Amino acid sequence: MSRLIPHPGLSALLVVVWVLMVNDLSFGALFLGIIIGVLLPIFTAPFWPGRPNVNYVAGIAYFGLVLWDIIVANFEVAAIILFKRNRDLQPAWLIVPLELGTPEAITVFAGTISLTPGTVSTDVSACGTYLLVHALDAPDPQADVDRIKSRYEARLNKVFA
Amino acid sequence: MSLITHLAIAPVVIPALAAPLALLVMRRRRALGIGISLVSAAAMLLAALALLWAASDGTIRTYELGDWPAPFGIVLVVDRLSAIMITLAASLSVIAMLHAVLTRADRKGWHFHPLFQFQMMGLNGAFLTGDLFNLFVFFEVLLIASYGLMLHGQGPARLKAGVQYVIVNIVGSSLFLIALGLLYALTGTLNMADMGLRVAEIGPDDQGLLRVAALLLVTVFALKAALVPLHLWLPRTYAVSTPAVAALFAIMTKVGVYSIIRVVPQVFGDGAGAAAWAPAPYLLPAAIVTAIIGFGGVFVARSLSEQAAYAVIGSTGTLLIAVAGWQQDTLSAALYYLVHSTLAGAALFLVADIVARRRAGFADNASPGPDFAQRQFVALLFLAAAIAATGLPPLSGFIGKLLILESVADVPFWGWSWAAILFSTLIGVIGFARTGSLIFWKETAPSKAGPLEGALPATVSRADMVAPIIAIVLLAALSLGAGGATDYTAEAAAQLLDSAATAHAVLGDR
Amino acid sequence: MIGSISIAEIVISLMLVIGASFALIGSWGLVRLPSLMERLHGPTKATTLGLGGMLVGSLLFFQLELGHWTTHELLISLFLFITAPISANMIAKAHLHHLQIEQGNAGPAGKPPNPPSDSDWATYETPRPIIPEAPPSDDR
Amino acid sequence: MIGYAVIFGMACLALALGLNLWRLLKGPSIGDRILAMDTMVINTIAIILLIGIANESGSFFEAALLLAMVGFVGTVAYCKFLLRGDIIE
Amino acid sequence: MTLEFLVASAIGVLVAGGIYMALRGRTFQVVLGLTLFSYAVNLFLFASGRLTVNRPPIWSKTVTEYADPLPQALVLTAIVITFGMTAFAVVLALRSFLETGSDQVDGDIVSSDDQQPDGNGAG
Amino acid sequence: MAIPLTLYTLVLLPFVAALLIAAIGGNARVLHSGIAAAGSAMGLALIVSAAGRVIGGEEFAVAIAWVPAIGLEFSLMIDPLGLMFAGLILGIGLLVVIFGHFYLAEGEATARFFASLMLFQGAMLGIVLAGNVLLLLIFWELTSLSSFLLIGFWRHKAEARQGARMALAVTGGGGLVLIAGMVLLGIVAGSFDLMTILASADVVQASPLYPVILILILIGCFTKSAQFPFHFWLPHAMAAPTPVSAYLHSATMVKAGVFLLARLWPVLSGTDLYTVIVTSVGLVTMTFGAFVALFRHDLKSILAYSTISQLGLLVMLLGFSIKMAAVAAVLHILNHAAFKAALFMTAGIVDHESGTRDIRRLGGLAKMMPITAIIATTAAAAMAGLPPLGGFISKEMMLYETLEISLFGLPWLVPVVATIAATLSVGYSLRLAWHLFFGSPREPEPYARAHDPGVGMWASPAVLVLLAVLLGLFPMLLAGTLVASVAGAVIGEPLPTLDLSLWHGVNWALGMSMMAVAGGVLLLWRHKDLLLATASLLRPDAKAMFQSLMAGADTLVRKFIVTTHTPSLQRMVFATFSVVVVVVIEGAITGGGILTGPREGLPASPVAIVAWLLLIIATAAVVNDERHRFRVLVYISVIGLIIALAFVQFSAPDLALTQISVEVVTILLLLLALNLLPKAPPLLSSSPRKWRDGAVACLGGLLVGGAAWAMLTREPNDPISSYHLANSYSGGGGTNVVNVTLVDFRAFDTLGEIIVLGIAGLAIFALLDTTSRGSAGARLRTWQQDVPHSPESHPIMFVMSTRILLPLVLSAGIYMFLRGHNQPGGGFIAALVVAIAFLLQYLASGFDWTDARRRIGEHTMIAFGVLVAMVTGLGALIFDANFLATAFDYFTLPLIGEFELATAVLFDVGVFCVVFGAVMLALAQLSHIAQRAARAHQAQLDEEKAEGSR
Ligand code: NA
Ligand code: NA
Repeated sequence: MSRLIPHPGLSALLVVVWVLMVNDLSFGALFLGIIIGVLLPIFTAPFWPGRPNVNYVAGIAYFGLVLWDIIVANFEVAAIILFKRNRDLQPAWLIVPLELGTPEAITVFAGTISLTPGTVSTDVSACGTYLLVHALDAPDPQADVDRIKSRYEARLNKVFA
Repeated sequence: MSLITHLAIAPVVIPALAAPLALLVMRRRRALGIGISLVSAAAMLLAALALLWAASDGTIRTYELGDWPAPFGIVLVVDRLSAIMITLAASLSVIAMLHAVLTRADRKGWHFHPLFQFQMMGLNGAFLTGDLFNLFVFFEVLLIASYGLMLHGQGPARLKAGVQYVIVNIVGSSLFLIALGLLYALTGTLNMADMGLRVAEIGPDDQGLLRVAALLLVTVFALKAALVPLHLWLPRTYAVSTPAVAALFAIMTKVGVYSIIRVVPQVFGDGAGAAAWAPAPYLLPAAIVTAIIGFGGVFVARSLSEQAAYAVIGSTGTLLIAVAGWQQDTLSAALYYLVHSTLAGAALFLVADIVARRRAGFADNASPGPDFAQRQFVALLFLAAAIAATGLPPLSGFIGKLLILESVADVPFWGWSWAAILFSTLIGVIGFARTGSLIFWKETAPSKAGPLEGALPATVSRADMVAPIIAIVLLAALSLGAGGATDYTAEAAAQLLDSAATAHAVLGDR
Repeated sequence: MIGSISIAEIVISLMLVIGASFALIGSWGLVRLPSLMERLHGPTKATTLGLGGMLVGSLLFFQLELGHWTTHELLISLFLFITAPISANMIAKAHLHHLQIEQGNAGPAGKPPNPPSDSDWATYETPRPIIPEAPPSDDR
Repeated sequence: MIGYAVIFGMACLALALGLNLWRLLKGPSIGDRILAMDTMVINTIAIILLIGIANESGSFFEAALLLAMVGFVGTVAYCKFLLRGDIIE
Repeated sequence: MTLEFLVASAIGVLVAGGIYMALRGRTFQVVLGLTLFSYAVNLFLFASGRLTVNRPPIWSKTVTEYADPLPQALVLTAIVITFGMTAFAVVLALRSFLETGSDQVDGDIVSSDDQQPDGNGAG
Repeated sequence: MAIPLTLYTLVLLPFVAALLIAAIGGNARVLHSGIAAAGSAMGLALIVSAAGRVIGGEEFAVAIAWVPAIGLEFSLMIDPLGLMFAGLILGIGLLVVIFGHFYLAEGEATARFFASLMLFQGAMLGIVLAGNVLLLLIFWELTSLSSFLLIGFWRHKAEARQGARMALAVTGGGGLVLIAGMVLLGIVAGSFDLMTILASADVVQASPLYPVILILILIGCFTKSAQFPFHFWLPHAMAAPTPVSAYLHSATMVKAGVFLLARLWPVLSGTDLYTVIVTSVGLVTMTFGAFVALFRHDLKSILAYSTISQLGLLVMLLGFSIKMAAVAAVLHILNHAAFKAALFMTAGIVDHESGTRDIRRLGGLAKMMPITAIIATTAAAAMAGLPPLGGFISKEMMLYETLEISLFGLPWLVPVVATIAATLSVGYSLRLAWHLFFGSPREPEPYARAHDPGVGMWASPAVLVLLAVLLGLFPMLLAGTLVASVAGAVIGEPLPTLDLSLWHGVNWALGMSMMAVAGGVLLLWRHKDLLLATASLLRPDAKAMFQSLMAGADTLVRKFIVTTHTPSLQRMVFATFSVVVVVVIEGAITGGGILTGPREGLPASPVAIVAWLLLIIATAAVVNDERHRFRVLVYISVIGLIIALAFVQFSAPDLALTQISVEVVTILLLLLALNLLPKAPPLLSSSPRKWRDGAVACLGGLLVGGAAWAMLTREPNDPISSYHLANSYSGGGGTNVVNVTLVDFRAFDTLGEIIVLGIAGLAIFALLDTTSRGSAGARLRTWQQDVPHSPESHPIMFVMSTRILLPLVLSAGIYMFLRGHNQPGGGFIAALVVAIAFLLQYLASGFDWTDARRRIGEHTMIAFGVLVAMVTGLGALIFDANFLATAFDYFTLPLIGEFELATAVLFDVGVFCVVFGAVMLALAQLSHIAQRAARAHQAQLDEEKAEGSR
């Protein structure tokens, strides 16, 4: 079974994506989706060595949280762009120490940071233990670092258990 | 539906199948790949001859691809003209490929045979199609293949010339598309026969646009045909190409000429209003200048291959002098001379190659060198090729020029045409006499003149004489059989001037 | 008073307006913010809420107004959520590189401080491999 | 009403594109130009969506989808070029 | 301000830019020029079917008006071919630069003129 | 032997002999000369056998159709004129072959010599026996060619090569002029059959073209027969071996012009124009040649100029347009052939035996070589026209006829000049004999060497001299009937009674020739003083003039060709676009019509206007920033984006998809290339050139834009695509009409299109495969990154995201492919999407990493794709349908529901494979060299680092 479906999560995602793509929940579509969901991961397995295990429940929860944060943060940043003058702006570099192990986790983490407006993850340290983040307006950088770590990294640790 | 009905598609299908097969086997089993290539060439020749025979009864056969009726689908048209061109191309391909294989020139780089086959597919498609956009597509096929072949063997000279050749042709193709766009916008069709009927209905408001389209299209063809002043791309390109390839390229400029004599009467004939015979007033002067400049190049060229390249230009000029008459007899003369000059050009390039291989470091430069193997015989071959290229008796060039002289005698400005043809012949003769006497008569003691830099050991395999001999034999045959040949070309010319008949054959009763 | 206009219409219109506005704001940020790193924040609006809003709007529109069941919008946002951070990240890295080789305008945030470890940022120093390497499949 | 929303959206995005153009030409750094180009892609996706809504037609989604999928490739390629010169190494 | 005008003028500008670039002295510019030119050409060919808004040529029983599908097919073919040609031109430009060390389109190499003259008079 | 067969045999024999000799090759000298002699002898025999009946007045003609289209037949005819010339050609040919056999040294290329000689003989026979003027022209040019080979026989001698080329240039060129004249003549006469032409004098002479025809033909004849001012090639043709001179320059080739004059006498002569031109040219040539001959020192040169003079005499006679003059001409042709050939041979003997031809170094040879002396002296006497030799009779007749002619209204002009010329020729003839054989030897060495040759060598000239003598003694018996009939043939009607004899009683002619003899003796006596007197006279050296003319033409033309044709892409492209601009303007003006059509336009939305601005400004930016290549690329991709948007706006979803995906691949390609190209090299163009280019560019833009505008504002003209719309679903089985068009209606286009892409991939591969070698390899090895780069090659975020993207994008690709037939998409777009998915892996994780995970080689993909498409197309043939015909049907499976299977989709698979293969091949190959370059560079850096550390 695990050889047939090396990565159930990916397969599931592909099936979903397929159904969304063909825009049709008929059995035929689903059937084809399942075929693709099974075949593509096998075909592309060599291109993704060492896929991590994922806790999907935590993952979906995390996704919802991020969505919400995005919406909120959007308004904050919009306000900044519209109303805050450049000289009042306090951009800052945040250095986020990483506890996440797998590159996948780090990537998702960095991606989250970038997607939530006001912060852009810029680089990872050569040793892979620090994340360089640019904040658009961070009067208190350390607070932002803590918020990011507690809010996202902690949760991601659960997702990529 | 017998196989004969499918014969029309054979010249395209054969190379299109041979190319990928050769590509697949070539890496592991070269011999097999070459075999496929040669077999395909032979098969093409057979198919072409069959079509030539089939077309000789005067019926125009059409082949509707995908069974979509013309003008909605693409249709192939097999009349005498296309049959002639196909046969010429096939014969030339046999000669060129044989030479490449015998001289092992095909091993000087990757994918010679697949490219060669695709080149043939492009040529045959261009000669057969009755659809203007499809003509564009096949132009592109034969062009991109020619890029690959032209650069076969590489080296700085080819690369530098290649850049220019490629870019000029890309410009040409773009212009082709503009003309096509205009024509579709005006006529709403792409089928040449249909277009020929529809241009007649175009209103007075659109005449300007129509004429622009016609002239633009012919300009593109003139670029391919290397008509002055659109000829500048040719000399270096052909001179530096691998000789076997250059020999095949002898027909490339003729594709442009073919397109002119195919499209102008069919689409821009008497009915075409402001576009009727649009290029006529400019073709003759351009052709005259082309003939003279071409053989002027022969007069001063410093190497046989360069001479051959200029001879190709000159012959195109001579040819178009006849075309510019737009009469049955002038077109007939043009067709005969077209076949002749293609073979003659090929022969020249191949002989140049023989000389270059034997003179090693001295290459085919018009400079004295030490004695070399089979000099007498090579000299004979050169003499024959030069005789053919300049149009002296007894080879077919002389008959071709007589045909042109006589046929244009009732065309305005015939005096100029005659002067151009005879004068260009004279300077051509002098030019070839010069290079010939320098290479084959004037000798330098090997000690005195050491071979130039990067001299390779002289190749003295007699095998490399086979292909040029075939070419020259064909020229002789064309001369002896000139009676039959001219009958065929005369009828071909009549056929292509009778655009109504073609339209009926292609479109039926519409 | 707005009985003539269905709730759906209002919601859809709202989503579209919000989306478009955010896209505009993002681009405005791109123009007005002081340096590249700040400007980088602008487009993230456009990608996230901007497009997000419009996608939801379009989704609802086809659902409620035309009754087509369309889900492409979700896909589009899915792909954007994956790709947008990469673009931002690569642009930022290019900027870091630019800062180093050409002493370009670092902007108000100044140059990034070194990480509190002996190693530098990956843009400046060859990173040690943290990506697991599996042997390529042999069936080729 | 939706019609007005669409028109408003179009206007916003037109303006947005204009602003992107300004950044594209102004630079100053090449990164700014790339960013501007990237933003244009995003805005174009939005425009395509609006066109779809305005035309009540779903046949433009593929274009939007494709842009969302491959639009960023150009951006990353440009950046990779700046970072490494050789984009495929 | 009609769409027709916008398209026509855009084509004109692209052609102008394309021709100008194609006349430059270095291969890369020339290739970019050809790219611009081919954009224009594709638009032109497309325009031969006239401009149609919101009538994609996807057949359905209910619809009667469509954009002209033929030019679209032609342009698609043209785009592909142009891509192939451009790709080849780019590679060739690069290859020739690597071989000769010059990315100039002109400037003669291995010209036959530097050989000793062997005029028609002499010999 | 039947005459017709005889004729063919006559003409073919020499060619067969030539072939045989060439085939044998080697240095089987005896065999070569033997075959040649046998050939000539057989021919001669045939002629003799036919002679009786021909002279008897019968005319024989045979013809085989060859090219009816131009009235060219392989037709031969023999009449007395032809008979006489054929006799000369074969008879003297035979003697020359014998002479040549002994003359040529051991180890000379006798095969080449005799083969060429026979070739020439055949060509000459062809000329004199041709019954069709076009055929005559063919043989005419052949004589030029073969004489080129013969004159250049001693190819190692510069003067031989130059002489040969000069002869070819003049006679060949004259031949071309003759072609013009003859073809015109034929057109006017309405036939190219010689007999018909000869019979149509009235038509021809009435035609307005007559002067043109006459002059063209005369030029042809004069060049061949070395008439002033075309005479100069003949002396330089003396570089040929003496047998050749004896053959070509006495009896045959140079007589071809005279022959043609005689042949066409009935149709051309008789007009004042004819008389004036031909007579005066002949007169001048005769005098000039004789004068020069008097002061030459090289034996062959003297003979050459004497030949020129004698030919002038013949031409003049024919110019008289008088019957008896023609008779004189015919008789003199015979005489001249005899004595001149003999003289050439004796000159050869003297040269051969004494080692020099310089008359100033010889003398008194009579003692050493008596036989030669007798032969030569007699021949010279004949040339001088002394009784009782044949030369006397013909000269007598000539002088007599001059009295009948008044040129330019001056009745005395011709006789006086003719007498002077006669005097001069007596002079040079006497001098030739005297200075050579009598008096005291001027130099000891050649004198001592000299001795008579073996009989083999003097036999031939002896025979000829004997002929010359007998022609004088028994003219009527020997030549009476022949001359009469020949002259009859020339004139085209029987002659009045003819009386050839030495003594006609005392008349003007006798006086004139006595004066000539006396003057000649005087000239010989005072020769030294004359030499001194004329030494100061400038002698224009024809050779030098000809060569400087040629060299001048060469440099001039070469300068032109080089300056205009040195490959310049900028010039080529500029020429092309200029032509386009001109052509379009011409078309628009000449064609007329209106610019703006009636179709009403679509309103432009603000987005459209902004997008338009974007496109235009981006284009301007490209031109403006052309130097900053990278920046320009960014602008280009913006333009591409806008165009995609335009396709969306204008209901072309498929095009939008294609545009977007092609754009991505193109950018990757350009970036890969740019990495190795200069990033911002200095611009080349000077500012005036920029303005020039700018002007053309703007014109071009204006015109094409205008055309687009004109197009867009017109109503479509019921396009064929309505059929496609109507039949797409019913006949093609798909609702996406564009896709159905691509894979069905116009699948043939698509086939070509994918093959173009496939070839591009293969060609790129072939092009780049060699990059690591040669100078390119060297350049790559020393390649320097021009800007410092970041050390990080695979950014983690990028890498990881592409790993999740790969399957997602692939599924999207599959989706695009499957629905292509009915919705936007299709094989091509799917292929690009899939290719991009993999290219992302290359970009993120590097070449090696990705390449190691590839499954199928690109070459295979391309080949397979083409095959699939072809086989799909051919499959139709099985079902009696045409190539590329498609079939489709709808099936229903439980649970799955209804779905469609169309062969067109199979075709699309082919499309997919080729496109994917080609794109991957091109980019992989390109990135590969970039990588190799980078590696080479890296290796070098490491090396240096190692050096530094040590
Ligand atoms: Na005619
Ligand atoms: Na079908």
